[in-house]
Amino acid sequence: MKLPIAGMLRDVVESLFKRPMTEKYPFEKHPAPERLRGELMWNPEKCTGCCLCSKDCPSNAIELITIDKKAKRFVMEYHADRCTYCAQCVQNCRFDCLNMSNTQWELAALSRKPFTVYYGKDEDVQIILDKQAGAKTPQPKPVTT
Amino acid sequence: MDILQPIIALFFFPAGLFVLGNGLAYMWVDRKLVAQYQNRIGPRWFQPLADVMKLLSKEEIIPENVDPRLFIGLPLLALACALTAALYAPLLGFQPVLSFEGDLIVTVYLLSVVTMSLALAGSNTADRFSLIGAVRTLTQLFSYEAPFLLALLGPAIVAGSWQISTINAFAGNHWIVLTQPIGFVIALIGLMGKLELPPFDAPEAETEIVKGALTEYSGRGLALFQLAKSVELVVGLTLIAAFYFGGIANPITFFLKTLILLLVLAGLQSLFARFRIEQTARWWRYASLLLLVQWVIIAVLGGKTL
Amino acid sequence: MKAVLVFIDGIICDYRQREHLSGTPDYIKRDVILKDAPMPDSRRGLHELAPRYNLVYMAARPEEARKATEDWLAAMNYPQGPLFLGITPADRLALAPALLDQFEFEGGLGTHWEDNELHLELGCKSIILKEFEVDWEIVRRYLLGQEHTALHVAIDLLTPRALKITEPAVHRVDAYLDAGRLLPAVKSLHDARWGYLSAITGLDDVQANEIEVLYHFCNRAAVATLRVRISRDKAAIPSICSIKAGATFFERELSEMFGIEVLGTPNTDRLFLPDEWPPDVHPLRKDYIVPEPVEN
Amino acid sequence: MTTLEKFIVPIGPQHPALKEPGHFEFTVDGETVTAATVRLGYVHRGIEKATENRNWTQNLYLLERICGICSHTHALCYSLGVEALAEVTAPPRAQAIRSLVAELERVHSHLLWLGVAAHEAGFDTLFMYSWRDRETIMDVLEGLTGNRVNYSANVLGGVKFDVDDKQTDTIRRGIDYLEERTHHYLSVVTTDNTFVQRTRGVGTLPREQAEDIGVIGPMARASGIARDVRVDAPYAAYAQFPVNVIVETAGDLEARFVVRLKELFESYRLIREILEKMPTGDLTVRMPRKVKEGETISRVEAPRGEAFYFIKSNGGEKPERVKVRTPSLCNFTSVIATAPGHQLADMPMILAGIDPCFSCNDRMVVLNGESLMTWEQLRQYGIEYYK
Repeated sequence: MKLPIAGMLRDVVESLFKRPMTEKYPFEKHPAPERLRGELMWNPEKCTGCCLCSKDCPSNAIELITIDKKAKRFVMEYHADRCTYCAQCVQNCRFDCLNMSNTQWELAALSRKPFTVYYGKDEDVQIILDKQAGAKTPQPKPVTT
Repeated sequence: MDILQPIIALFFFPAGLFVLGNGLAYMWVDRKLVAQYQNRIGPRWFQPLADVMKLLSKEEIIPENVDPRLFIGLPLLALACALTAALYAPLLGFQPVLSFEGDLIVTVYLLSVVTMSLALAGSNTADRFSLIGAVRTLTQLFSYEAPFLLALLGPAIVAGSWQISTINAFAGNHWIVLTQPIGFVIALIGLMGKLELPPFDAPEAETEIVKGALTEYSGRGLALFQLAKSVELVVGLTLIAAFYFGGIANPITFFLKTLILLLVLAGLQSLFARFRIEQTARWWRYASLLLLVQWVIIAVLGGKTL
Repeated sequence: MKAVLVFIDGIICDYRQREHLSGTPDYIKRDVILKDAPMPDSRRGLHELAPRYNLVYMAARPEEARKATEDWLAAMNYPQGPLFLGITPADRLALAPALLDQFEFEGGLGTHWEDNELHLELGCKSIILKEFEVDWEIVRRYLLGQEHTALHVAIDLLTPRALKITEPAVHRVDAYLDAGRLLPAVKSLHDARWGYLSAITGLDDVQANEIEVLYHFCNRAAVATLRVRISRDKAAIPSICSIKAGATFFERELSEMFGIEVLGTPNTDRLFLPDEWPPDVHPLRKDYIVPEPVEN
Repeated sequence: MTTLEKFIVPIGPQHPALKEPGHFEFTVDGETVTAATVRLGYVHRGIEKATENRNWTQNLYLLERICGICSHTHALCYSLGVEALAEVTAPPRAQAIRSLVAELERVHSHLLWLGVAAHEAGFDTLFMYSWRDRETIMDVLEGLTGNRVNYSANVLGGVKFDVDDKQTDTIRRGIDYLEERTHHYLSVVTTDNTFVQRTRGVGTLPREQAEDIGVIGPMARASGIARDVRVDAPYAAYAQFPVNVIVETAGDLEARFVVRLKELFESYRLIREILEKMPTGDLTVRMPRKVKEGETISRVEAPRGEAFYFIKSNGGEKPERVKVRTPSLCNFTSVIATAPGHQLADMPMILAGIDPCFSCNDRMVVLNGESLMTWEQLRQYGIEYYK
């Protein structure tokens, strides 16, 4: 059916009896795809502290702080607000310590505080925090792994 | 009690609050329908009301190089004219508050004053978008005014009266849309031209001239113009429903018929690409000619077939 | 001089605009035929062939269309040549003896297998091209030889006008010029309708205290780069806008970013940098250090 | 007009017609445009300069952010250039995936453009529907690459991810749906009279003029110039998966619609073919951190035309110079050239016709360390400024 005018007639009439396509996002969510690149996750178990991840990070979002290299005690300071979610660090890591979450991607917040995330063992993170205490560092959100 | 009656008529019903509320509700229905036609959600029911309230509460910026009296006065004039026009319309199927032989012409011209004040408001400011918008508004006014009036006069002629209530009563027994389909279509499209709805929205085409004549308006002035437009929508729909759609006898037929018209109106809005202003003008030349042809037919048949 | 047989329909003539009329008398009406568009690149292609070969045109059209077709060829500014007509492949095959009487053929351009038969009959190279999507590089390769591919045309054009010519990579030629030689070189490319100006690059060479300006011209796979070195202190270079009008944006960018005065460029207004940017700071020069971003 | 002051209509940098900040000034006589000028740079971010301070890998992601719509194009163009300099070639499967993403991106871009152009013509219904359908391809890209805009598919020396059977199925299903819709849109834009009267014969750029200006991409192809880097100088996997160039001769807006929509069919065909004949093998090869000294030119056909990169390495970890010439810059001249004589109402359409991408052109920002202003100060500043 080709009309010389009103070519969209069929779509328009059909839509009258269809549900709108708009997703009512905050109320209805569909699961994110498997490969979605959300917040960076770090698994300290296998990390050797080679720093390849932070070297190629295009936005300097990763700082790997060495507490004791021999004992493999590292803390990763991750700035989610600087991160461009490109996954180059994941690609670079030879020990599969890094991955990007496909569940944690709703990262909006009212302040910058939650965007600085420390990964590592609790006591190690505490050492770093103590070091930074006094300076105007944001209140961290420790994550146990 | 004699004093109370006109006060109620002016401020509450049928003019005043009722027609404003009705206008805003119809604006919402229109937006919602267009959204539905475009397969999206559209605004929630209170959106037009919220918009108006927000605008009313905002600071009104009066730009430089304008006549402030005109700048403030024109939106008031537009709304006043639209509300006055509502007094002549058989809203909800009740007898119009004001009625006399020839009030159809008065109503149509009151509606034109709304557009005129829009154009004046545009040419009052020094803004380039407003100026172009004003010129386009006037061009469009001249092109649709004649066919729109002619289209409304068609039923008037067969009814033998130029009084809205008489035509309404006459139309109650006759579905004039069946005998004068051309007039009906042109009246409906004329209303779209009057309200500057797509595809006849060249005077306020946002991708070219932002908001046309109203570009410089903010706050109260903008709100009043929007209210005037929504009242114009209700009055226009009422007139067309009364004249062509078998008249309006009671609130049920009023809502039913105007909403059906609105359904068609929204459909027409979503089907076409915007006409350039000179294309609009050309379109209306044909419309006037067609109407004259229809008039000749009516004159020849002498309305006997009705 | 040898001859080349050129099949008109689908190779040099885009007759699709009247295809819907096929079968009606209108199909071959003069006005309708004259509305046919020339195929892209075909004019240039035939004009390149014309100095080396007699061009013989052939079309699948009836005799009535002869005048219209000849007029079309003239109107579209194709090289002159005799026109032969034959509606069916068999008709055209029957023309072969007459053709062989008059010409000795080097090659034929066709779009179908039947054309190939005719070419065999004529005893020449058969070049079967895709209808409406003619790649003239193929024609050039087989009828003009390697030296006539785009890159070699550019080398031929630039050699007399350049200080030095190199081929740094496949499909690339770099011509080293000085400022005075720039305009003649650009003009030679322009007059030969060689490609289009793709970009102008500036390179700041602090050690040599020079700025090198690169004019990149692209023609299909071939890229010809004109390289001009100018002094860094009093950087000035002539504008090529008089020849390539599209260069104005590139030249404005160049003068903003490198502080090169482009002599005679029609518009010197700021294009990219903000109005309040200091006039003597040129961000793409190496001595401009990007300020550290301020985090607040 | 000679005695009167010129009446200039500014469009942009903030204007509802262009959601991106370019500034055009049209001199009008009544409704007719008599002259046009352009000013860019409102969102210039200094990316070319910034590349000189980042290492080869970091630049990949910086350049990917030149454009939000053709992000893959830029990353691909840069990767190909750097790989050529380093004398490394990505494996065939990686090249095929690169082409696959490039074609998906082209579909996404052309559908987006269709909506924008329809909106400029005041045809919001077509705009809404084409963008609704564009969601399909966005979802496909999100599922395949992990992001809807900056796909980050490339790494130097290959690609990041593979295409498995599940992905293949999703892509095929999406493409099937879109192909049907594209047929519909093609028929709408070529038969709907109200729309055709806004496009046919409007903004005509004849072939000769197009060649003189040097327009590229769909603009050139709508004016009868068969110019497409995918065919002229095949990169990635386009040599194995050849493209048929779509050429229209009319050179007007309608031809640009037709070219872009027909290119969609070509993209659908290519996507199917790539999925079907996907080569097997590795996804990456090892890439040295330092790239050999040298220069290279890399060209990729973006949805808007040829993207041109000139990359120079001095043998270090960072590039010496990366020159980016984006397609829109070549095509802007055509707007200036075709605008005079048209109606003001046609301007947004003609502008949209080239599918302008301002972020592509603008790559520099001023960072001034001025202190924050209070609301009152800001208001005062505004009053002073506009006095």
